Amino acid sequence: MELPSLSEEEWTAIRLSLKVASVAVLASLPLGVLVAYLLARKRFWGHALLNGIVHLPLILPPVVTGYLLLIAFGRRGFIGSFLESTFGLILSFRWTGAALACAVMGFPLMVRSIRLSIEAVDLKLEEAARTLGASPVMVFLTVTLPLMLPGVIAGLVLAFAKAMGEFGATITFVSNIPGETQTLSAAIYTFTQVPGGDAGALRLTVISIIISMAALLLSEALARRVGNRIEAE
Amino acid sequence: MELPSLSEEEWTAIRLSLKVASVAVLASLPLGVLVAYLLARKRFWGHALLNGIVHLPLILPPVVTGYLLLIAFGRRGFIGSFLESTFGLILSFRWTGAALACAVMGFPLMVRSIRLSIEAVDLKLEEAARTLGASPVMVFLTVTLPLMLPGVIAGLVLAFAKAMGEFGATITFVSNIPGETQTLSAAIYTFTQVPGGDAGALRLTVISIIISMAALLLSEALARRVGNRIEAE
Amino acid sequence: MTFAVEIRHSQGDFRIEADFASEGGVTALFGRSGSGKTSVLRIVGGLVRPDHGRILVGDQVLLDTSKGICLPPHRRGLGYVFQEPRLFPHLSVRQNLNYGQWFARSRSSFADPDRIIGMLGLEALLPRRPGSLSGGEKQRVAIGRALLASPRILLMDEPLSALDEARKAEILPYIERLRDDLNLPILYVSHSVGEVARLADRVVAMADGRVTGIGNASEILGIQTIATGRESGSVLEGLVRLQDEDPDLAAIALRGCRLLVPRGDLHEGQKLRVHIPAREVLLATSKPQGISALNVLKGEIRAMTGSDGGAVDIALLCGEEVLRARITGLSAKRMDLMVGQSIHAIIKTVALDPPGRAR
Amino acid sequence: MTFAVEIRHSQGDFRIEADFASEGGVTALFGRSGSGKTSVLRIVGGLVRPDHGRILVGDQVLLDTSKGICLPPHRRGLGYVFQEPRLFPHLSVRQNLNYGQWFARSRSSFADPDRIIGMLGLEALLPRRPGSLSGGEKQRVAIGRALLASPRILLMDEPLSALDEARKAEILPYIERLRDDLNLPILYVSHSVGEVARLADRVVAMADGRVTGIGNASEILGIQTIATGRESGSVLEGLVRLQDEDPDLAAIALRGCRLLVPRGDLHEGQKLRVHIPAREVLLATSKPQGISALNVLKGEIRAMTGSDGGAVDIALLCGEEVLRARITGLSAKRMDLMVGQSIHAIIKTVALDPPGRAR
Amino acid sequence: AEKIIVFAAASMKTALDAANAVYVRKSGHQVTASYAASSALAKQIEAGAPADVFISADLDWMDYLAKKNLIKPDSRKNLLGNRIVLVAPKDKAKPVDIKAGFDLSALVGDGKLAMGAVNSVPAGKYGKAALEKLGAWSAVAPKVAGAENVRAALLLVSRGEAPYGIVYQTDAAADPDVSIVGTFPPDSHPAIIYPVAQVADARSAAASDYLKFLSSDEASGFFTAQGFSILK
Ligand SMILES: Nc1ncnc2c1ncn2[C@@H]1O[C@H](COP(=O)(O)OP(=O)(O)OP(=O)(O)O)[C@@H](O)[C@H]1O
Ligand SMILES: Nc1ncnc2c1ncn2[C@@H]1O[C@H](COP(=O)(O)OP(=O)(O)OP(=O)(O)O)[C@@H](O)[C@H]1O
Ligand code: MOO
Ligand SMILES: [Mg+2]
Ligand SMILES: [Mg+2]
Repeated sequence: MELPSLSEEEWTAIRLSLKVASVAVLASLPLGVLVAYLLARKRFWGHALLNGIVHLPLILPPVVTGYLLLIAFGRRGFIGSFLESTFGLILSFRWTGAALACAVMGFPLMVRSIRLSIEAVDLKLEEAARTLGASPVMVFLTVTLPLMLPGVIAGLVLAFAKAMGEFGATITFVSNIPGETQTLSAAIYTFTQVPGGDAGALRLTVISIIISMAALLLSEALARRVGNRIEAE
Repeated sequence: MELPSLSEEEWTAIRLSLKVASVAVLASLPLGVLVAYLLARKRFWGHALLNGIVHLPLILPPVVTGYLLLIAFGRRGFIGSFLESTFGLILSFRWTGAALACAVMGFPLMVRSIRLSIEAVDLKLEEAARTLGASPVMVFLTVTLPLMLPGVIAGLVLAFAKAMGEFGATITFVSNIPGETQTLSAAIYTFTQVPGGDAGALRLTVISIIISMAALLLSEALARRVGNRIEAE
Repeated sequence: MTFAVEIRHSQGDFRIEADFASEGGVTALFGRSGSGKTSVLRIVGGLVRPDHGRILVGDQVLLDTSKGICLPPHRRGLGYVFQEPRLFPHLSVRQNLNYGQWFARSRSSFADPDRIIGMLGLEALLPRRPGSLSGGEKQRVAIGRALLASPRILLMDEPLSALDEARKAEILPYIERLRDDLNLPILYVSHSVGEVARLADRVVAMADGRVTGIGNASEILGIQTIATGRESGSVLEGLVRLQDEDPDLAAIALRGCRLLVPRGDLHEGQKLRVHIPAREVLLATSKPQGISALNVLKGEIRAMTGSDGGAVDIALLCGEEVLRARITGLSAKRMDLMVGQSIHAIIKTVALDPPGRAR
Repeated sequence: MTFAVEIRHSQGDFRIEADFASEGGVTALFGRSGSGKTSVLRIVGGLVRPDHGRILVGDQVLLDTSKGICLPPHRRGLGYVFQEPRLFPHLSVRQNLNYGQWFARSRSSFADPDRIIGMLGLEALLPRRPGSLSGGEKQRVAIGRALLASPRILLMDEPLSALDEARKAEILPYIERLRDDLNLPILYVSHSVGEVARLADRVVAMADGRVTGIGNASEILGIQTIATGRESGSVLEGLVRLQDEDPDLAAIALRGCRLLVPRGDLHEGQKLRVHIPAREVLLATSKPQGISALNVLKGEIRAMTGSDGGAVDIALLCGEEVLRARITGLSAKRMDLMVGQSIHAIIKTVALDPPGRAR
Repeated sequence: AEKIIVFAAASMKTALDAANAVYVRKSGHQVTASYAASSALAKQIEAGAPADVFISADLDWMDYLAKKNLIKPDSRKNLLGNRIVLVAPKDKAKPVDIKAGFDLSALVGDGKLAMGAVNSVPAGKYGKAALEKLGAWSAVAPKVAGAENVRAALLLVSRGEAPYGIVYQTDAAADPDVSIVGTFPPDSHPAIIYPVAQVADARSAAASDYLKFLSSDEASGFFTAQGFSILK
């Protein structure tokens, strides 16, 4: 298919989407691994609560999530104003806010995948590592983490794909400002809202699919390499 | 928290949401398991394509997914008209259509979870089952399936939660007909669109959260039982 | 039932070329770690399809790559005891044991659950899950699971390695009965010369993926000193003759001589095989008197070979049987032994393994 | 280094009560499958925290539940060879071997990679991943990994069970050197009487989670006929005296008698222990002549007990050493043996295991 | 040059983009438009969004902000008007005389009447009001399929899922697959008004200049081309 030439604004949306999705996914990864580890391995007071909170963005209509983000992380929101006064970090109506929204929406998907993988790691191998002198942290880094990589990759892909498709929470939280918060899917949405926008929507949709498919293929190749290494113990 | 009394229409939306989410999740489960199995275990021409298609609903803005569903499964749609003339099955403007939309939106989440679990099943156990006389199908039913249950449960929960929160594709595909296609999250969305609707939206959101949390707790308990059974081989 | 295997296969850098056949009974695969024993078993079991190969059991073709025949594992009527237990973690011990029965077309008479569970000492474990079993317990469940599948061929990969002597002593006679009474072909991998000598009708020695020797237990275990180390010896076969003199003993009539063995549950006329490790045979130039060994066989030295460690391997002809002895070089020198010399071989009766029954 | 273990622990229905101490060297846990050997090892290794317990190595407290002390496994300075290999599937064989070195505070002199890799025959496997290794290869890598972690205590759970005799013969002397030269306390689980007799300074017999006997190898392996089946025998200790008569032989000076053994790499004055299985001792009423056994010891019958299978166990006093012999009831009757009678014990020299060095 | 940020109802995109392009060329200022649902935009302004100008698709959300003093009252103006029309798929289109007592329910038959969700989407609200006024509502109410927005309702008709729909004239005109079969009388429903106002803490000095441009004839051309009516 030949792509009709894209407008400057559309290129901007593509670049922005890539940036937002990548940052969202990578920045939430450490927390995702931590939360997944806690949920998989620890029994603590508040386990169910944490689990519930992680799933919230999935359960709530995205618009509601967006409103909650707006209330909490907006300039006048309690977290938002704290972040601004303390770190000078402004999320509202910035691409960073879009990344936050995407990260939040993708978080349950990421955590679930990672958690499943952690649960599949053989505790006997961790025991063996302990007896060889590895502290719990080193066991995690040298045994658990490498063995759960397939789940981490799956989680990254799901979250990335979700970030590419997400607009409900994003547009509600940080609006739809070209060059700053207008991601590809927000642009697509905008096109669907006006008469005759179908062609534009289709064009951008195809681009979105191409990007995500590339990410998907990459992840499969990666997972296969990791898998090959571990295969058939 | 005391719940203010709900209107008849809201009760209907709750019942409908439960029905739609349950049917969506359960009906898509067999296909989800099949696709996950193919993706995890088989190398075939079109592997990447199938994988891509499964992820599409995540990548596309929900509105676009809704449009695509309408075009394919609407009365005039090529699949929709076939279903109607062959099985008398009508999806458009019916709760069944809402279930389809929810199933489609939750499908990538379900497939990923199940796939991860299949990949974690030890092939050596399947070999052992083969040598004991079990055909490939019986091996799947008696060994692989029980061992991948944690992933199936995780997949069900994710898809159910998504079904509770999904409205973008649903409302675009089957519109918002009280008692037929107006799910809880569509009702919540409606509230958010009118000034002063916040209280109503909050009320329904709380209910949605309660339902999903119950499903979540149930699934955790289930997974723990299954896990206990398998634990520490 | 006869048994023929012909395999060419490469996995990674490792190449397997194995041809062997057997008249039935127990065929032992014997060889050092990494010599390809498990690989052969996996191919016979249908878990790996070799590059080229042909496998026959009786007149049934399990595999013939040249004709494109490759029976899937579940149609081969297998009982496979893997080198590691491979129990199903989601099933109880009882369900693990029953697993094969769910699919067996018919239940063999030997696959009697109570009997096998008793023999393996699994009664108390039945409701448990495999996760918390001890290593030996797991291995016993794995053996029971394979036997209860009513197999037509038995593949056993070091099945007794994690078990104590007492338990082994209970299981070995059972395997002998499978071999003898049921005519079940058994492919058996073991590092224990004792087990192999006792069970095997045919020993296939392997090294580096290749067969380096095929023969009966006596030939291979006697000759293959490299493979067997200090365990070289003789394997003799004869008929049981009960003794009136002592009810605890029985004689085995060999060709031209006889051996006294503990009676056990032997019965008159039964065919029987015994393994006599070469290092357990003493030689005396004159017939010793007042000695606690019941077996003193008169014979003639047929061959003498110096062996490592200053030991000398000696082959004796007693009647028509060849007996191997290993003594120190110093003794040989002192006694001034020579080929052709007549000599007495002294064998302590109880030094014999309780003998298995030959077919 | 001394070693003291005191454990009370319940897991499911199974209760462990184990108290034992050792002056150091190899402590063997010996007992039937399911008797609790692995459970004890896991507790000593810190993988399970017992309900009550106290574990001392030298003067270091690894565990003292009454004081709330429980050193985590990675601080115990362990080398743990598990009953199953437990190799890291994502690491190459080389990385598996090196794993412990990444964390070791200091590298022991014995943890020389080239040496250990050579001894275990792992050179060709180094770049491979564990997935495709054979059973024995995996076990060897697991042993190497534990040794290379420069442990201060070694816990070994049936480390040699999947290995062939030749490989065992290469590894055993190495373990002996760890015991002797490095004073490394070793807790060793094995079903092989030969291994235990050869290695163990102290044998702890277990049954049903309880310690049923503690003593040196001779006491336990000699007495515990139930545990050891046909392997009962004597374990004797003495000093090596080289022989001029034959360079292949050495004598072991015992209390009041001496034994000839293959010289191997023994040296003059060395302390040494040998295991003589009771079934390999012949008795003669008069001194036999022209016999291939080098060892004919004069002694006196001190005790006779009927044993199962019509065999008779006899304890002899040779000099000041007690030697056990097992002969058939028929022989005992024929020879008219009685307590107090003077007698000759015949032991084939090469029937002895190559003896390990005692500390 | 100044930078102006406009928060505008999503349905205005086509016309407003065109108008903005002209303004940018003429004034040298930079205009950025963020299109979303009026509800979201209003809430965002409430949360401190950096908007200078707000164009709502109905009066309610402008009133919402006005009540909270978040717009400059004297800058508020009713910019555009619109009409609602009855549409049918092109191939089945027959003119309908929309008047008091017309039997829409019979026309719809056992199909659905597609329109914006009657409680939330402005076009739905107007449609419901009109049908009530004309006495057609109670009969047709059970057959209403409420879409998330007008475009979705229009799609239902153009795909033939629904035999009739009520949408804005601006949307209907642009869809080749549907025909307008009747226009609702202006007095049958509250006036359809797109109000515009300067946000209270607008940062851009050019905001009022921009508002003036929107009311100019030059801008009007783009709006009328899209089917809006200009309110003076
Ligand atoms: N959670 C549990 N519940 C009940 N019994 C248990 C549990 N964990 C272990 N056991 C039992 O404890 C006993 C001792 O197990 P352990 O692994 O210590 O045996 P072992 O002496 O190492 O045997 P083997 O030689 O077979 O490896 C076994 O009978 C085992 O079934
Ligand atoms: N994919 C592979 N690539 C390279 N070498 C392989 C591969 N698979 C197996 N091997 C090698 O083949 C050899 C034979 O393995 P096999 O498991 O048959 O040995 P085995 O005789 O059963 O040994 P053991 O007694 O230790 O169990 C081993 O050296 C193993 O490392
Ligand atoms: O969760 Mo959505 O349906 O991608 O905005
Ligand atoms: Mg093997
Ligand atoms: Mg054990």
